[in-house]
Amino acid sequence: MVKIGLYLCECGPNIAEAINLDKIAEQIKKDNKVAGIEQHKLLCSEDGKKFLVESIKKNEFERIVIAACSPKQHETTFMEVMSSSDLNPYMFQLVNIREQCAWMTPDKEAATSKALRSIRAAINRVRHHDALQQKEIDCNPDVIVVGGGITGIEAALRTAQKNRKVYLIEEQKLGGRLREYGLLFPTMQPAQEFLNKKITEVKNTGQIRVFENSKVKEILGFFGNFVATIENKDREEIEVNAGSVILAIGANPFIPTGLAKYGYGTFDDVYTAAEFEKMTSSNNITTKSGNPPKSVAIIHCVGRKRLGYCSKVCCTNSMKIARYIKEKLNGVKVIQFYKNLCLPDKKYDEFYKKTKEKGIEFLRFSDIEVTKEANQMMLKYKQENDNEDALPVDMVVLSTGLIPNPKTEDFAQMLNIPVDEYGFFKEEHMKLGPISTITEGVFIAGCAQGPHSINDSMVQAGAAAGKILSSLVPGRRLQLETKTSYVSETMCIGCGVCVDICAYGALTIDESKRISVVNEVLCRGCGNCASACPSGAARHRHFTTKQITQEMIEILK
Amino acid sequence: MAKNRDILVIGAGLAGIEASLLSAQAGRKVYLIEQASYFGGAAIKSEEVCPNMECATCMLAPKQSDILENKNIELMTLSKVTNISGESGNFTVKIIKRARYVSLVDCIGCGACFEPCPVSMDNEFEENMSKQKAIYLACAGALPNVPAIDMEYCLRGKKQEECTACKEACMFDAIIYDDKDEEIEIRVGAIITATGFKLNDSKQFKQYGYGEFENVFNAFEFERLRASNGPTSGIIQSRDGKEPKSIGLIHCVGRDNRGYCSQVCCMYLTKFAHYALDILPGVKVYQFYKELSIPEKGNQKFYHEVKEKGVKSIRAKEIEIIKNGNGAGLKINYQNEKAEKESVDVDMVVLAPYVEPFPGTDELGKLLGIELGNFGFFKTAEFDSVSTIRPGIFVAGCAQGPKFMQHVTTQAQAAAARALNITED
Amino acid sequence: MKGKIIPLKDNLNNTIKEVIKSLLEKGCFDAILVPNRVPSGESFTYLLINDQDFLESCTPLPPIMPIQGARALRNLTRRGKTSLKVLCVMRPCEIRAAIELSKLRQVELENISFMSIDCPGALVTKDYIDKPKDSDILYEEVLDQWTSEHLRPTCNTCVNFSYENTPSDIHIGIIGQQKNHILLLPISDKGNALLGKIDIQCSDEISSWQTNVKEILQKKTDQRNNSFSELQNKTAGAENLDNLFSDCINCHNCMRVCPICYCRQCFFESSDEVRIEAENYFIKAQNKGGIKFPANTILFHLGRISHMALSCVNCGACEDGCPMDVPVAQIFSYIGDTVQKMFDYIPGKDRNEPIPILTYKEDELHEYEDSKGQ
Amino acid sequence: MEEKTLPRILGFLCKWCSSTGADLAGVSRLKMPASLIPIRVMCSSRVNPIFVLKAFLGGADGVLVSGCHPGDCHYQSGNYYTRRRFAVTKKIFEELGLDTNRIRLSWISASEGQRFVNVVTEFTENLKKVGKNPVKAEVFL
Amino acid sequence: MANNFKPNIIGFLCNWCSYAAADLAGSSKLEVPATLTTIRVMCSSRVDPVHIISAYLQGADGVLIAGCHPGDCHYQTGNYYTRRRFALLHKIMETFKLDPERFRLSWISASEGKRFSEVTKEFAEHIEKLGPNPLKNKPFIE
Amino acid sequence: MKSFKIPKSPDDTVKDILLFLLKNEKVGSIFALSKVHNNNHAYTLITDKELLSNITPTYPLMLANAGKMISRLTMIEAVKSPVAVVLRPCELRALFELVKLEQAKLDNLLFVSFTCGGVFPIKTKKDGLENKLKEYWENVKTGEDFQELRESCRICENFVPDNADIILQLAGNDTNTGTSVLIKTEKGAGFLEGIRDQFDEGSLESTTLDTIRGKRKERKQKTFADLKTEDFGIEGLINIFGRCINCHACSKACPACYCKLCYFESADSESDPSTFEIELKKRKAIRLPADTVFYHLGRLTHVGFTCVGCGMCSDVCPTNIPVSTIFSKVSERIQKAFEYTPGKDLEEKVPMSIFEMKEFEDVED
Repeated sequence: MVKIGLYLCECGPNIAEAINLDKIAEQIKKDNKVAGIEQHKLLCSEDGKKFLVESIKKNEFERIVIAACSPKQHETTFMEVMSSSDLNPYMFQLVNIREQCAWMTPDKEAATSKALRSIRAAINRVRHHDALQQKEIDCNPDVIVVGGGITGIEAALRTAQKNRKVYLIEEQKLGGRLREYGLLFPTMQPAQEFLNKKITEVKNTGQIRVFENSKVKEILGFFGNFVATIENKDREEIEVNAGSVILAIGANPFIPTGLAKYGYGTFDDVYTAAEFEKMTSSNNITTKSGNPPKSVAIIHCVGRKRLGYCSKVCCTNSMKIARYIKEKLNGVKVIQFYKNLCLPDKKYDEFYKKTKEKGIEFLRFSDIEVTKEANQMMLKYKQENDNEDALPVDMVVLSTGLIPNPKTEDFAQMLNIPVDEYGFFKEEHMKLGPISTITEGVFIAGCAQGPHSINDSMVQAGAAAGKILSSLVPGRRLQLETKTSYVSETMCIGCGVCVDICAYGALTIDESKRISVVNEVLCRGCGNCASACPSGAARHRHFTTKQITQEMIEILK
Repeated sequence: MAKNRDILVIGAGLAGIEASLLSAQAGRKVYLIEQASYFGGAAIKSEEVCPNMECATCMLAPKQSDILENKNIELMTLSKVTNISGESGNFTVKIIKRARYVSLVDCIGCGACFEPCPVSMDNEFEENMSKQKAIYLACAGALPNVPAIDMEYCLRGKKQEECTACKEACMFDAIIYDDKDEEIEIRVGAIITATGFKLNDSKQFKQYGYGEFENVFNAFEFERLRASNGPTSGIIQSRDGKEPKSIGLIHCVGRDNRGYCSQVCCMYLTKFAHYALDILPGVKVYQFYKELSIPEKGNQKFYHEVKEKGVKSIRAKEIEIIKNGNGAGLKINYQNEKAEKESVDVDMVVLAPYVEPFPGTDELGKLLGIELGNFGFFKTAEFDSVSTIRPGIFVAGCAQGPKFMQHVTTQAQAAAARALNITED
Repeated sequence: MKGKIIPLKDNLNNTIKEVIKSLLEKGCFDAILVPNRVPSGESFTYLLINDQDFLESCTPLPPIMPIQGARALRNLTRRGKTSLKVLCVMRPCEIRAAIELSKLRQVELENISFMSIDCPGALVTKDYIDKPKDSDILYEEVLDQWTSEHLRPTCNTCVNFSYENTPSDIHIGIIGQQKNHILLLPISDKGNALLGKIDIQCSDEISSWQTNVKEILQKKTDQRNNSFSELQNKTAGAENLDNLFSDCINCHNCMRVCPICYCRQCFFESSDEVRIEAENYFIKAQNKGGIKFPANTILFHLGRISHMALSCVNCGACEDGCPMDVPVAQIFSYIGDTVQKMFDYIPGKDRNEPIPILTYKEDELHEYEDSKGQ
Repeated sequence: MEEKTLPRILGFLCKWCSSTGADLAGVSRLKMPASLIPIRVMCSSRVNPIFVLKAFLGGADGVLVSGCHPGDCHYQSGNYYTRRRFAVTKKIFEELGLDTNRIRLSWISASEGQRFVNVVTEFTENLKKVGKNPVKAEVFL
Repeated sequence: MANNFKPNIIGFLCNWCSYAAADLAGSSKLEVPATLTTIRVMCSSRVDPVHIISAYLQGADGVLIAGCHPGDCHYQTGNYYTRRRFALLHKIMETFKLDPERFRLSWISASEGKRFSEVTKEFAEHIEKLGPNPLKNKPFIE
Repeated sequence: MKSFKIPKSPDDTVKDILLFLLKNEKVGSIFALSKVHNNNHAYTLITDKELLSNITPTYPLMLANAGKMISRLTMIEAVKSPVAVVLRPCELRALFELVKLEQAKLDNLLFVSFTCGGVFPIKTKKDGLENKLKEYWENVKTGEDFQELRESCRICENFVPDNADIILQLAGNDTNTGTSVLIKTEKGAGFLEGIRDQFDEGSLESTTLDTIRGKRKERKQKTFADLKTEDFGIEGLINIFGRCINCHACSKACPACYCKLCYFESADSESDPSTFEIELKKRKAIRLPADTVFYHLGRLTHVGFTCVGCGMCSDVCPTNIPVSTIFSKVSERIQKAFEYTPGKDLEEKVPMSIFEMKEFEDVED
């Protein structure tokens, strides 16, 4: 019989006063299931830990149950003690008789009997524990960055290190959408100057291999070991290996065709902000008739209702455009039609104020329509106070939001990451993992994740770099979660129930065997699959059906 | 001279925690210093986080456990930087660790010491809405689970009395009355400062009646009212313990004076509306806003969902809060979008004051030799909002400016990337 | 909806076989999966045939269903799709079970087409085996009445005996105004195309057939409701349930013949349940004074319900296979109906609708969780 | 033509003896009917009776199990078990009226190239006499 | 009779939220019925309905499953499946009149120590009112 | 051999003995057939004395082979405190076989058995088994063949429980005046010490038993001959197993089938669609689900040695295939060839785990 050692911690008076430990020891001795019972004042103390190691070794215990505090407090502590005692740390069960017994049960007798029940359950459970080993795999520290816009460039620069190669893959030319920009807000600095500096930096960094005019055909593998097939500009297929992937494929401007009231596509001089941006980079602002406009209206929030989200950057971007026009064209009248000003940065209120100071008008509307009367564009609008008015203008710039890159879906499928309800990549956790995905090792940065300013996109690129630099260190092996699931090959029938419900794509069907298999690199160990599997072929390490039912049977004795 | 690979993180809120975890995961020794007796920052004060209404403690607790269990991270609470010298790759930092008077090693967090302490003082963590003893834990579940003695209030400190109540109650000899402040010197290669923010004390804006009327709350007060582990165990009530029948939520408190949008207030007030509608049947909620700033995915949807539940959203100017009648009731006077004067009576008002740098940011800025921007936040480079002007020192989180949690996380991760990069072998 | 009404050629089975034969002749299929009498004559089995000669001995609508057709199809395609184009001639419940199995990756539907037949129900297999000849005559009567005490009990309460809720390709209607006719009804586009290939124009009105189906449906629905309300009392409480199941000898036959129970190894036969220490039995025996062997009879049935009741197609195979005549199928039919309604789910109706337990909605089922503010 | 009339024999040959013996037959350019298709196993004891049954029901006209002579087994005693198992199979065949002519156990050592040829030739001739395995045409198996 | 009845309640708690809440209840010295014994699982989705039925047939007086609030699951979506499985189980028990009231699904977040105490107290009282599981001492049924 | 007689019916005699054992704490629990809810019967493990009144150890119904049940109980570990187990001879033999196969442990088990008069098919239960009991017991007394019994019982020659510790004499004995109890082993004597002041001498063998054995043998030979298995060939096999529906119930009920996962349910036995396609091409038609004959032949190779002829397989077959009779007959031939009687002697190794240098020369070339 395996030798199980039981240790009862008094936790000073905390447990000893609330629970009759002697009685417990006596009962457990009667059960005759443990090889020894020891009691100690405070097992988590240095003295206590020393006592444990010595006692375990002396008694040659093989499995240990410690009745003390919450595992949140000292599970790790005692697992270390297990290791110091030359035992596998998982041959151990901690019974929480402090937080969840002593402290919550005023009646000593009741507390004692509850503690006894819990300890018996733990003894019964620990008998069925398996020694688990910390698993490690070799991993590749290199990085694949998909998308060569400013986010991708920044991500590449931030990840490129001495011992780490970066593959930066861009479908067209490095620079992305920013190549069409004239100025940047809120600094109003020339965009191309800024971009070129960055591109030069990329080229000067020895560690970045740039693929321009290239496509990612396929990415296989998983965290630590991805293989990407790239079709380069010469239509050759190249395979690169990396440990992680950053998806920085950006977003597209929303095109308001179908929103008839804005006159886009109907009237000549109605542009989207993105189209206008191209004009600014060519430095030539004219209407279709070739004359510079005398009055320009910029309409905010075009399509916002349809998209269902605020794109965050358009208000400020519109102001940038307004200022540009005002500077370029003497005496031009620029009016901004807005609903709500979204200025989410400490610098933006000031930017707005400056914009106003330049003589740019701001008009809050509740409804608007672009019409034409005798060759003159007219803006008919309704104000918030329900006053209606009309304004003749020569040019209309529609400030539209950002929508997902159509490629998003392809990459999402390729790498098993969900997209959100708007079609952007879905982050692992909105607050804590904003650039991570449920597929470990795949990160999303910039507008591929949602609308962001250039600054925010670049921070996200840096964040992705941070995640990669910290988890994939050159020369180090990747440590995996221990309490993962696995599938018994003999028992599995391959129904895929576990595959469907796994949030991390850790389970797949091995088509050759027609059974499901767990990728332990991806499994995070929740055990959902073990419950979903009707036959019990999917098994959750350290929470096996056996272990749980054994716990139950003692509790229900 | 070889670069020092260790990293110092100042401030153990969400940003500091995230930056520390990443740095430690990369194999670096991390010193994480926190001025308070607990860590977790402002994030752990929330009950839930919008727009997904996730439990904040549930989000943070695993990360906090990771910090406490990580052998590479040395968490120093009650600590402050006093001096810094050297340069990127080789900083020497002096830190003062204030006496806790309770041993972090010996204390097991049983709390037996609270009861006997004769002193009652305001609980700062709970926005002074509840009392605590001079030996205290910020809130139930605060980490590390070891109390501290506030010597300013302890009878031994202020009155020099020979009180030993807590020491007697402690079975573990964890109380150290002669604990001393300790100055230590560490060497690090990079520094990340993540000292966070505070909400402006809105007393200066008389029109809102904060400090004058007891049922005008600021955002954190309201947050703690709703907190399950807060002073009312999550029951939203006015100061006299009554369930409010109507609540006014005031946006942009002080924004115009201050000069920037604090970004998060529209959303957290929406969350407050959700809180109220969720647990106060029949409550009337009014939102008084100037500009709605609801960027980020999911936020607009959340805003509309809450609005549909019956929040009255009013674009208002010239808001003024006055007493309504003889009781504790309040009246909100305002000018609506049609420039008409209107008013509503409410039982409770919650203000969203602007976000400002955490007190002491300026001082720290001087010590670190990094500039502060217009509003007192740490100044960062254009299009590189984690880098300060001094190489080797980075900023993360709301110390750089107000932001949503996700941006705090991203910045922390980005700052960690920089710190890891420059301290690379 | 329109179909083609064709006159009977000597008998029902032969008429259906004529249709199948022309489909085979036109090369629409490589093989037909169809019931066939076994050589000894006293039972039927599924045969996969690719030769017309074998069609002779086939019985598209046999009086019994000893093997649920979905099991036959599962045997063929469990390990992957077949490259043969196969027409499966089956009862509606068999097709629905096959659809359910496809959702569980036990059947690959690619290349598979279904021909369903209005099903009068199936006789009890054992009775048939005892007296095949008499039973054949008996079944002729069943075809007249559409209900009989000799049928499996769940067949009498089956409400999915016709084309509705069964996504087959071609349906054969046999409940006609004209008893000497059958109705060919294309259900899917594929079915339409197939009938087109054998030059069958579906232009006949089917409303009179539909009326008949409705009548029988009403009859069966009434029987079903009666049966359920009886069961409601019979199954109420552990005591009653135990009485119902107490004949169970734990042979697990019900599970084995069930088309839906697809596990390679049943949880209740797995190490987790079977290879356990003696002590476990003694603890339970101590707790209760005494326990049964084999243990966990009720747990087995309840467990099986929790695993597959959502997909139960009420075929009655379980009861047919039970050596102790436990009314398993009736109980499953009753509980299956209840839990399926909870998710508004009809198993096998829609190929693309996931089994409810494999998906979720964020906002649902709040009556089962504690309300938040409590 | 011979191809068609030849019986089809499945031969389980152990790696160490029988398979080497078969090779030797080839190297020695010995002639024998092309009726046997060998399946190499490490030891004749790997031949589960199930394999023999499956081959038989699958329509093989004959099944040959062949290993080292008793006492010569590369794995000490594997072939003794082979023999017992084969005996069981044979008893079942006998009892149920299945043709025992179709299954055969032969010990063939590595040097017995000629014996291999003899066994196969004889088995083949035998099977020719008993004719095709009727099981091949059965559909209700 | 009812006074002497000490129910035996099993609580399956998810590691991240509800177990932490139970700890918090303890460290806040809130009372939680001693009749509840907990089993820690990584995620509430690990709780198999078969285990619950088994516990019931073995004589458990009550079974509580507690996990993170919907949307808060540490493993993204686990608790949505928990809910469906529980609903299914509940429906089965309800239909067969197998004391559905003895089973409860609660969402308790890490900060809701008080709620943990309340839910468990309320549940324990509820179970006490229901009385002992009749199957506990009933031989030959399990 | 020590013996004693209790002037009670067999069931009450067993109850007396068990009560004695329980009361005196000689055993901690009882394993026996009991009447459970709703007038049903099942094997039970009882610790509560009160529940002893429910036991019906000689009730002629075998709903599961007790050997298999004891294997469930002791598969992983032996029972720690003594258990009195009441079971039939074939069940005991099955259990001994399972012990040899490491599927059960005998420590601490006290075996009570009886000279067995056989059981009814389980289907009889619904046909009013109660009404047939009187006639049954009459036939047990005389040892006459009773045609309503399981076929396997009617042809069973091994109805004397050689390995039991305590044996009740039923078959061939007049139980109206009371029941004779034989104490077969030292162990049995130890347990029953104190149940009587004085014991008689008794013997297990008698001419009546021989007569019964003779009758059964005769019947067996006839049954086996009628079966004409030798003439089966593949056609015959298809005829008899053609209605098999692959439910594998026979294997699940069989005490000799102890595999965790049957080969015929394992992935190894599954065929790819391409295999079916090949077969279809070959045969023009194939049966689905496939492998019925294969299954039964394969199972024969596995259980041929161990088959104790208990008859469970026939009883649970939903298509009324006489599995047991066929298996018994084939097994008899195999067991004869190996001179092996299953369950007779614990020391005797399972034939498949041993060999002799020189044997079965007839099967090899």
